Amino acid sequence: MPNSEAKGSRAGSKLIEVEGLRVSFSTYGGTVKAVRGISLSVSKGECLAVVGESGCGKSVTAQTIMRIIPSPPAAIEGSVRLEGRELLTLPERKMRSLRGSEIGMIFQDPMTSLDPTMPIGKQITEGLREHDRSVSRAQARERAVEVLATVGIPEPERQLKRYAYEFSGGMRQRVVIAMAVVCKPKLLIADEPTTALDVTTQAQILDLMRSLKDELGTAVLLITHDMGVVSNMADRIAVFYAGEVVEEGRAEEVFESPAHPYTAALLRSRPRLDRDRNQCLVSIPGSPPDLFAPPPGCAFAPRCGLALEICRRARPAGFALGESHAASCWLYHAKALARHGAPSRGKLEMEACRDR
Amino acid sequence: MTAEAARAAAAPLAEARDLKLYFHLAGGAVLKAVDGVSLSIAEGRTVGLVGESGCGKSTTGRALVGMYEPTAGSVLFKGKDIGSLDKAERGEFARHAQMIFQDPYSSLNPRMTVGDIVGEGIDIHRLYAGRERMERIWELLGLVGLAKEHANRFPHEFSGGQRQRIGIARSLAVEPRFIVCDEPISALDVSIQSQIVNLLASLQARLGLTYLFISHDLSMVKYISETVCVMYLGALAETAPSEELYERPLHPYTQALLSAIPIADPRAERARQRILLSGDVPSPVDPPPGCRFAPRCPRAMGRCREAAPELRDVGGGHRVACHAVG
Amino acid sequence: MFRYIVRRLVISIVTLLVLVTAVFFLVRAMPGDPFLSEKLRPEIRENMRAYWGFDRPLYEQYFRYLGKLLKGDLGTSMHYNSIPVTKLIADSFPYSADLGLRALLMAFVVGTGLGIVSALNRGKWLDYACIIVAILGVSLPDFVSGYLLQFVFGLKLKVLPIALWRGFKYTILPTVALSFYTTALLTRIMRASMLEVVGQDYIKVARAKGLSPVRIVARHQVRNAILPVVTVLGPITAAILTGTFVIESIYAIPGMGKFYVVGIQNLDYSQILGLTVFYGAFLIAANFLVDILYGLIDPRIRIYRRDDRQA
Amino acid sequence: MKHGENMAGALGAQDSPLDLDDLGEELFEEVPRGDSGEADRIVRPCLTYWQDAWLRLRKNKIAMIGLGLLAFYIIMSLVGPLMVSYDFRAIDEAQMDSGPGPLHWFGTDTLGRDMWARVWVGARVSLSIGFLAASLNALIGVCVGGVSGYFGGRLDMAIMRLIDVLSGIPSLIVAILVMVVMGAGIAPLVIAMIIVGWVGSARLVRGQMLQLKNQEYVLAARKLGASDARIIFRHLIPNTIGLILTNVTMAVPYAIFNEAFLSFIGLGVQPPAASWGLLARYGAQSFRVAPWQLFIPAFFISTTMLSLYLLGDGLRDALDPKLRS
Repeated sequence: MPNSEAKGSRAGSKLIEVEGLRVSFSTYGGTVKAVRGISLSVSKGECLAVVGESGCGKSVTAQTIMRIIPSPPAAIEGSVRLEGRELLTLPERKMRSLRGSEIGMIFQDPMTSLDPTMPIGKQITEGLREHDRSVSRAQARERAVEVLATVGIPEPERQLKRYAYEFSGGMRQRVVIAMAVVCKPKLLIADEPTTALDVTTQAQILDLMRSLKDELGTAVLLITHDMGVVSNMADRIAVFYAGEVVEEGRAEEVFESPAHPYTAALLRSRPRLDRDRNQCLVSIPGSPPDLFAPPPGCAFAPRCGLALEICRRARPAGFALGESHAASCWLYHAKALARHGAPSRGKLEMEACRDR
Repeated sequence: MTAEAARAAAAPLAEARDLKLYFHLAGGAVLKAVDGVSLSIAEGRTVGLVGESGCGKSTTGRALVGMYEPTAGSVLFKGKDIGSLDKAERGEFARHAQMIFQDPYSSLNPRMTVGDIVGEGIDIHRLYAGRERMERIWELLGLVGLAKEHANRFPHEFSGGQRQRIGIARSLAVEPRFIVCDEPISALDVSIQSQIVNLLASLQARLGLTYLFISHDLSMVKYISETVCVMYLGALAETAPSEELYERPLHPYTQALLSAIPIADPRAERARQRILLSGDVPSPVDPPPGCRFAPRCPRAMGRCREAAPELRDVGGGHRVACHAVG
Repeated sequence: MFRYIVRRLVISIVTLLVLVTAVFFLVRAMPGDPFLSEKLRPEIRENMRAYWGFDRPLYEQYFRYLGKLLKGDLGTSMHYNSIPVTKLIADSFPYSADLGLRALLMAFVVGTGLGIVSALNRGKWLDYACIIVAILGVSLPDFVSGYLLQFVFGLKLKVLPIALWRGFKYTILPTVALSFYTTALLTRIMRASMLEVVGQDYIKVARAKGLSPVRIVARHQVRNAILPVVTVLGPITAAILTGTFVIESIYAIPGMGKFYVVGIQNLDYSQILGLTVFYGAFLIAANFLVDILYGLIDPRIRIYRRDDRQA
Repeated sequence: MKHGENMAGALGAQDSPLDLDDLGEELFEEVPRGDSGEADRIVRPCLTYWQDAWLRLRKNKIAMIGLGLLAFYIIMSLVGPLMVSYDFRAIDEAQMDSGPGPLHWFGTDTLGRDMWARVWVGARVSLSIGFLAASLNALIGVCVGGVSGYFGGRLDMAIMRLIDVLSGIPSLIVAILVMVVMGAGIAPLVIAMIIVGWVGSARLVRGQMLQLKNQEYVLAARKLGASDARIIFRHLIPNTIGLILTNVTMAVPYAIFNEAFLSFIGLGVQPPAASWGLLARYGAQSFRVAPWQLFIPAFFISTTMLSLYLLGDGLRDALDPKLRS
């Protein structure tokens, strides 16, 4: 986890690499460009947090990595590599053997993630036995008890025969996590794992995920809309907006010197508990763009207080801001820097709420 | 937000006294959603009510605007028990106490135009008619940052944040003095939440409104309210002025709740000591005896399992219901 | 689960009682008199009325009838010279039940099967084929499909017998005709249900576990999708048994339907009453069994449902 | 990497029409933020719910075929009998069992009556029974289910137990007995079909009411001081009507089918009157010699049911708020 970014450029340590991913859906109303050219990577044992609002393409990206998104209707372009192996062109049978064993996934709503008609023990063991036919029933059962204990379910033996409706939300999410890690995957994709939970339960689940990551050495792709959730867990952060990555960097870099106006505003759009009540609360005017017809330039430009003429006309490229920090914003183009200087954090935040 | 300074400590506008709300379930069980809650809200102020799902905070809020008949205890508005109001007073109460709802999708009737939705209160109370009615609707739309043209549209054409604005305009139409905001931002995207919170704050400053702000989001509650009440399983655990509560939480539940909230700053996060609670919130159908938090409380003593603690004043308007404090 | 069973049982018994009462008084309210048709001398008619107990007050007749019912006595037919109605049923019901069960089984297997096939091939030609069959099926009343099949396969192609009930070959056309509507109905329900379930999170989770499609469909999708089908099995049993009346008459099958229709034509009180009560009781029992079956498939039903009230 | 170095391809995309190697200075002017109203402007035309639903329905070709066929049958049931010079009751012994031809377009029946006239007169009876029974069922269902669901409490409990019991009773048995008691005719047929028929729609409406009455917009209206009547007529009924309409459309074929069944076993309409069920019944008796006597009414029964189902499916899709975006 620490220093993983230092050797990040060497392909050997990259567990998963996504490059130029584009996903669009044809619906009767037109084509929704849900993901518009996303590149990211997760190294072994690392936690990458993907942060963005609803409809920014973060879940679609996760489901595309798992290839559980039905295609068609989804049209997918680009490349997803797991330890150098291309996943998007892998035959379905091979892909299936990777799902659940090499990559595990946790979904948002624990209330609907479990099959209501099957005991939870069976739901845990069926994945295990699917991937390794040599595992006997008794062995699988043993492993299920073990994994339930790992995720903090009391008296795991007794729970195997129980059904989902007999558990509370927090407990169900633990069961879902147990299902995802039962085969000890190298990568765990967690899609808003705590959004449906209460704060105190969220803290329990985050704590559990952190200890799983440390103990099992699993890499985690954590998807969330809440910057707070990732601050104690993420090694690196990718900020999504309208199907694109607008900023990427180590957690400290993104939190301490957010470069993209959207990231800066997002960080200030929620009050911080450790600050006093007189803090300025940034509100970003307007709403995210409709991905049926995304704007021609930067997708954030219509809501951005710092927008330049070019922002409305061309999509910005990524500009490197340091070893591991990059933002895709025209403000960092050499000509913009020459004219306006490097935007300070204060300017980014305050300009974003200028017209309040 | 600074309007608070201008107003002297006024008499409470809305008040709950030992409020109890029980619901009878099929099969004879009784759900004690609210079990002895007392709180008061001064005119022009905002009181925040926080707690986790199922703790009874929404039920309390609804009872305060008269949507539920209390099982026991009373709800007072302008110092009068709302159960004893005469017809004219009841009509006035129905207007003056309003509510903003959580779900921007189910809170607007999909078959009505935005104009009719906003104008519903005007029609019910016959405040304006004809041309004046329409002008009032446009004025209200303007007040919440929407345009005149939006009046002819249907709710499904709007985004979540815009819908929430329409809901706010609807409740403002009857010129309320007290508004219960029932999780008004929890269904919205992060970048939209602050729009709505800032709108509510500026409306309060302009119109002198009084809010009960219900939320599970402690950071937002701290930001918007002067006083915060923390609820756990149908009862108040602690209540104090906002800064005081966050700086000096006394109830073990409040402490755990505050420590569970993630802060968007890795350094601050690493420096924090987190109190992790074990187990889940028990069912309000069969609450534990004594202090309701005792089964999960790291500081529980023998007494906690026998007698429920009273809410006691520990000075400076800070009240806490815990045997271990004091 | 126990409370659930008791509750359903009580409802079933009350339903049966209401049915018996309603039918008893409705039958008595029928215009005409069973003895008017036979040219009898008045005193003999009076004797017969007394013999059948019609001279007593109506409520007394009603309680007597209930008492006899409790002993399993459905009375005797007036028309068929005092043959007990139970005997009529014992002779004819096996044919009706045989036909009905075959049709029910066929409808269930073919209907859910087509529904599954259709949903799994959503938007492909196989799906459209199933939809067309389903829509045609619900549009054809069973007497239409009965005659149509008889006409095509019996009269024109001459590949199957056109009537009677004398072995497997004879059962094919009536079974198909009787199950046609129900098959189509179940196809529609199963298809919609499958498509609903496929969008559920737990299916996504199952896919993310790397399960094979066959396993996902068999263990998760079908199991959950079949629940709405089970709930309509009760009404469907009723529809199929009613349908047997028509199909029996088209294919000259010696089932219960004939006695029912004849009973009505002759105003044979005890025969109508007995057959109706038997038929109603049978359907109520079927409904009860379906409820229990539902409880077994869906574990959530097993505990008594609590109202989840959001506070 | 240096500050400002272009990481082409790493983030963002390069598909702009501008020459990215030579960007003019003017492109780096600051521009005021777009008025947020501009981003929020709604470009779609303003449509009421019913206009929108009608547009959707019109786009659904299959449903429109159903609607067209149904409209055609309704019109023909009015004008069809007038198009031939035969009375539907007129017996012509010279023309018994004669097949369809230029003289008798649909042939004649066993008594030499003109089938064309009889089919369209029968259509009046079958269609009106179908629509009448389905609408009355829905009406009773809306009243009972609405009251039960809206007011709840003991009344609801009592109504639900009644519904539990009634729905256990096989509806056709009751219909048969009622027909026997009341005698044949259109009114008894309709009454027989609604005695237990309303139960289904009552249950449906009650479920919908339970769901709707806890919707936040209903709570909001109540908080604003709306009366029960206002809530029912402004909020609940407009949001239930789509479901009810779909339900009626789907219930009409069921009623037509029941009419046909009752007529088929001799309990429905009596000759010389005509209904499609009755025509089918007599057609069935002579179908080996004159198959058209069965197949013609059967064709109309089936196609009517078919078009109603198609229309119902289309209506459900057009009125379903879940599909609206």
